[in-house]
Amino acid sequence: MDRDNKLEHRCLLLENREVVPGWHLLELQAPDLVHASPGQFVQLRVGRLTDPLLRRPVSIHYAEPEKGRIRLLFRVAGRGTALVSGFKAGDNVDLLGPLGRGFPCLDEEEPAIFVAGGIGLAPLFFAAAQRSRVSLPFEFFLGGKSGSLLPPEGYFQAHGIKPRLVTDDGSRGGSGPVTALLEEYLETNKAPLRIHACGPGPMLAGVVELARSAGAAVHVSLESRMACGVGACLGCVYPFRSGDQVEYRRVCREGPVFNGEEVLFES
Amino acid sequence: MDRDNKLEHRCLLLENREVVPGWHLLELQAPDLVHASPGQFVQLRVGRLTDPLLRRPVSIHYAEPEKGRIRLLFRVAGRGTALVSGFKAGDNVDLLGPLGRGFPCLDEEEPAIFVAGGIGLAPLFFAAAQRSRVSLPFEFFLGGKSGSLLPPEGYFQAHGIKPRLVTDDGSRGGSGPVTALLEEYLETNKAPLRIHACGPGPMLAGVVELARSAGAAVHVSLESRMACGVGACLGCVYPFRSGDQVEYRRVCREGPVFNGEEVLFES
Amino acid sequence: MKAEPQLALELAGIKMNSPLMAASGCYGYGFEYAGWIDLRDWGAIVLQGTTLEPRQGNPPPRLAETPSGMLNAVGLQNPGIDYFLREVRPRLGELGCPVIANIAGESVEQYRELAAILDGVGEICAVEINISCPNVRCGGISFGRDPAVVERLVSAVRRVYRGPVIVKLSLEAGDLAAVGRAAESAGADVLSLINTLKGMVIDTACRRPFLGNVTGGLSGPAIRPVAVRAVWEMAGAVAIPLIGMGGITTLDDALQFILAGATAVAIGTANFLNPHVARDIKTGLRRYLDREGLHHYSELIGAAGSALHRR
Amino acid sequence: MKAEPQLALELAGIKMNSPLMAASGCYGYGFEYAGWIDLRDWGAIVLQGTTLEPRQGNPPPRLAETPSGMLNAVGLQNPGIDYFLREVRPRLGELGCPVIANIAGESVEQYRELAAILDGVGEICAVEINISCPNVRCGGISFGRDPAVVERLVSAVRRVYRGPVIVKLSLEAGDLAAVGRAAESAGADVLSLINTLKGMVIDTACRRPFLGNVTGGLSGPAIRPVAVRAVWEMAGAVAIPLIGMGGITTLDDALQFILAGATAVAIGTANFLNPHVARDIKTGLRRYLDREGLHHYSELIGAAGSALHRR
Ligand SMILES: Cc1cc2nc3c(=O)[nH]c(=O)nc-3n(C[C@H](O)[C@H](O)[C@H](O)COP(=O)(O)OP(=O)(O)OC[C@H]3O[C@@H](n4cnc5c(N)ncnc54)[C@H](O)[C@@H]3O)c2cc1C
Ligand SMILES: Cc1cc2nc3c(=O)[nH]c(=O)nc-3n(C[C@H](O)[C@H](O)[C@H](O)COP(=O)(O)OP(=O)(O)OC[C@H]3O[C@@H](n4cnc5c(N)ncnc54)[C@H](O)[C@@H]3O)c2cc1C
Ligand SMILES: Cc1cc2nc3c(=O)[nH]c(=O)nc-3n(C[C@H](O)[C@H](O)[C@H](O)COP(=O)(O)O)c2cc1C
Ligand SMILES: Cc1cc2nc3c(=O)[nH]c(=O)nc-3n(C[C@H](O)[C@H](O)[C@H](O)COP(=O)(O)O)c2cc1C
Ligand code: FES
Ligand code: FES
Repeated sequence: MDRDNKLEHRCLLLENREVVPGWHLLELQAPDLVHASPGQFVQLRVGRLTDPLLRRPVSIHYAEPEKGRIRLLFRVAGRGTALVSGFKAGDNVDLLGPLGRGFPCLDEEEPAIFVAGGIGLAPLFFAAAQRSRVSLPFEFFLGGKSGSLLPPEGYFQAHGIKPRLVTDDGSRGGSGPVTALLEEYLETNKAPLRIHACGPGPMLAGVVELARSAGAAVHVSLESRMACGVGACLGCVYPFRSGDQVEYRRVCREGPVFNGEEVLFES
Repeated sequence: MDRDNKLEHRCLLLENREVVPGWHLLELQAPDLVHASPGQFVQLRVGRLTDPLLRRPVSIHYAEPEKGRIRLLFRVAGRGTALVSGFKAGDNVDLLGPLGRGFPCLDEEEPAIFVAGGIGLAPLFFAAAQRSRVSLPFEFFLGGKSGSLLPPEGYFQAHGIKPRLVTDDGSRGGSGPVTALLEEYLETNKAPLRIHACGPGPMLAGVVELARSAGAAVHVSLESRMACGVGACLGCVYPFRSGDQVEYRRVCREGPVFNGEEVLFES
Repeated sequence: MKAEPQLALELAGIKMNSPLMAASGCYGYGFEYAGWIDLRDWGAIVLQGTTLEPRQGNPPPRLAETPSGMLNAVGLQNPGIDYFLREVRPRLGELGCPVIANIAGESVEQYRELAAILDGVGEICAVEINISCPNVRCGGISFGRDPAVVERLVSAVRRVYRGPVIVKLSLEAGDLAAVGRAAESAGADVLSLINTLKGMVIDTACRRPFLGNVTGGLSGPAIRPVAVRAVWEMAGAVAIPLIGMGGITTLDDALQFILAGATAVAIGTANFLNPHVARDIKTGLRRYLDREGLHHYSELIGAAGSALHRR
Repeated sequence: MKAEPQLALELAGIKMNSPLMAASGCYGYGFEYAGWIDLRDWGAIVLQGTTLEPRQGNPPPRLAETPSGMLNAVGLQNPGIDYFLREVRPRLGELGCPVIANIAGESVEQYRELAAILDGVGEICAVEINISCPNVRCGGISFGRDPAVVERLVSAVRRVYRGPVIVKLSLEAGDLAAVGRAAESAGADVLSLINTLKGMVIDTACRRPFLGNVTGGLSGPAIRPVAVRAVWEMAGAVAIPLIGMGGITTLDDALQFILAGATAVAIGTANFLNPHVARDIKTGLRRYLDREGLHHYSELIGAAGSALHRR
């Protein structure tokens, strides 16, 4: 057993910036975490006392190995993330990680398509930036409620990402669901290609459906409430197809990235 | 029923200053609380979530009606006060008050003697400053562990208080217990006089004993853990002599200041 | 014009302007808060426990803070029923909201006697029988464990008290549903649950129990999940209305109990954190009903329960 | 030279280097943490629950956060005893600390069968019988309520398993002491307590129970006062050693259980907050003993109990 790896990291918070209303970007000094792969996550301790009790899972949004820094991008969704939004530069942030398994085959030649719904952007940004760095081809589709609730272009440009946008209210990019962008793309671009998606359940179900029709490989990053984050408590499971049986797999250990075709989405 | 009085107050914190190591002085904008009498206290909410759950009682240390400000002086004693020590200017502090009954007869001519043990200083300072303001005679005896753990002279001077000090280690004033100062004083000064004391239980017991021998009136401010702070939960009681029976009285409602002769100190 | 959503109810005949009640033992006789708080925010106030004889209560310390909760070991300190009738009763009208007495005895006979004394006392609109206090040795909790004893006790009270009888249950019963059904069949009009859970804290510095009484009753948000479950189970076991309580501090908490099957909810510990909790939850509940297009909060009672779960 | 204070113990023959145990269901099979944590910080690890047949467990969501606590409704998801023997058992030696199996059945016969299968399995140094799981319908908790059933069940296991038998109790028993004594007289070597408390959370937005399984088990600091009390009471009721648990996160918490009468303590939920909790408490305990001039932590066992309280 290899115990050279540290699980818990106390990381200096360098910056906490509200990128768009309700979305915070944390920049952390975390040299032990910079070699995480896109799709992996950390378990962030949100309080010092016992309420709120549990850590919160947050994807690694970007890593800069040269500077020993990582970034987390999160949406204020409840009381845990509300507390984190108040963290200040200079604070120490307690993280477990890197955890889980990330997106597969990011270094392959075949085109990659990233489909992000809202804050589902967080892990896909990292994945796309990685392909961009080594000049591998990809598309980035991003959907959101409204233009002002998605980061500005500059946020992506520096990392070689040019997202195609749609918003529910049409205030930026086209209007409609992000799956429409994928659908359109798949009409003219045929497999082999590899889709990576992150976002709300129904969106992921739609992406998987489209991928299946197009014969494309598809991986999705799932969310669920977690306790341990390392596979020990069996609390974070999601239902999967296994033959004609339902099988519960751990999002934190076997995932959070799964072959989309095996996931049993709620219908 | 008079409901003009507000119970809960959200007060702007103007300053949080560490007066001596582990002792914090909070200066608050609290116009509704400036007419509190010395010995009364507030119930301070220490956290926003439910852990720690209970408010903490803190005496009013000083009030400036002209400026609409009050001060609280507290010692970091555990996790509640540790949280308060991190409050920052600009924060809103949630207080219930003013609560309880303060020191009686502070405006009488007969000399008053204040006997403070450590942070027991907090309410007595207010009482003495009030007498000082109207030029009524008083003595102020203060005992502490060590000189550096008690506020400097300047802290008292501005309010016309010249405390006689003793410390356990003799590093400031004489060495020994603060009750020795009282004992000495009572040898040469005879009743009528009125003693007001606040500090640890054994010290208060000693003060009451000396007062009894000297035939002096004595009032003590007691401490106990509180929940409601208003007399509703019966949680904060202290034992009292009532005939030859033990009777439990509420520190928050009948007190925190009591006639010392009725208190049943643990022996 | 759209009608204001309604919060008023009749709970076994008690007319309440909202389903929010002050929990027994946490609100004294009401007067302690009356100078400051508008008591009309309460649908009813349950007074602190009353016994036949005066009780001095347990030695201090009586309180300990625990994670998201607190222990109390008051031990039913109270001046006894005679003092109550003489000194407290005449002033209860000033409170401006319905008042419920909470009684505790050391034997079935004592409960009966207390109830008989309170029968016809106009200032009191119901009695709550506390058979679940963890802080008294020869009363309280032991009565609430055994369905047969509960049946006997409630019947005795029922025979002498003509107003609404509320039976307050704890979780210590091995079989909660059986105890609830026993109370129901003996003629209880309402069940209230839960009382505090028996707990303790050890003072590690002194190496001895922290509370003067060794153990105390755990209340506050810590016990809420257990309390919601108890209400949910009881709603499936009895047909009489329930008063749910245990750790309610916010509107969401109150809704959980109502959705689980409580007709009214009581608030104890949260008063200590937020003395305006009744006002805040009442305002919140009105806004919530309005937003959700509901006319009366009662549409929410038991709404989280599946038909299957109900008997 | 002053001797280092000692933490080692033999618990019913299980040689442990400290009284700290990983609680069942919170530490998987140990491997999940093994890559990161030095498992030798544990006196023993109790494995997740094992049943005869594979169980897929309850539908998600299985977790809910509550004030200073959490609900879980895993429902004993596990690959069954055959898989366990084939795939897990051979690797257990790698963990580097004593390993205890935790078993759950749907009948006395199933418990017996599981125990018989594990008898003589060298990698396992004891079995813990879970008769207190709130998350399974036809097993678990119902076994732990009735002293007569407990006696039968423990006797059955006792007859077929030659190693130490630990019986894990919940608080649902109406009379905890009676259940403990029943286990003791049936031959249990150790009692462990408490298991989680049955609770629930209602999703007020969807107006339905939040957990897939409706109810779940409450663990974490919220339940600690109740757990300490249970250990204290049990210490006065039985003579066999106790493993105390429920909300332990710090040294002070662990000391409370030991002072209340626990010989060892188990830690579940706190691992999720602080995966180094065993190391931290172990270090703290050594320092504490040193400071207090104690030679062995066992001097603290039950030290908060008055003689009167003991039987
Ligand atoms: C692997 C993984 C990676 C993730 N990465 C990111 C990321 O990079 N960025 C990001 O922003 N988020 C990410 N998430 C999601 C993030 O973990 C959650 O948003 C966060 O845990 C919410 O915590 P909170 O305390 O703020 O909200 P909570 O208070 O926990 O509530 C969150 C939501 O759940 C609902 N909810 C909670 N409890 C209950 C209940 N009892 N009943 C009903 N509803 C309830 C709330 O209403 C709310 O909508 C990730 C999740 C996973 C699993
Ligand atoms: C009327 C009144 C006025 C007061 N005025 C002042 C004032 O002006 N200034 C001031 O500094 N203080 C004052 N106090 C005292 C102050 O309220 C306490 O110091 C404060 O409540 C401590 O809270 P905490 O959370 O910091 O400490 P806690 O964590 O509550 O602990 C406080 C102390 O109690 C012990 N303790 C707590 N819980 C336990 C337990 N379960 N077992 C064993 N020991 C325990 C701790 O070890 C610690 O020594 C006053 C008290 C009263 C009643
Ligand atoms: C300080 C205190 C005293 C209490 N006294 C009584 C009592 O006399 N009679 C009673 O039936 N319940 C009593 N209770 C229990 C409460 O009425 C209520 O059932 C319990 O506290 C759970 O609600 P909460 O979490 O909102 O406080 C008391 C609770 C507290 C905290
Ligand atoms: C996620 C989870 C799963 C659990 N599974 C089991 C189990 O399989 N068998 C068992 O006996 N106890 C199980 N428990 C109970 C714990 O072993 C322990 O008794 C309880 O959580 C109280 O301790 P804690 O507060 O330290 O977590 C589980 C607890 C949790 C939180
Ligand atoms: S969070 Fe514990 S197994 Fe995934
Ligand atoms: S704190 Fe409630 S009566 Fe004093």
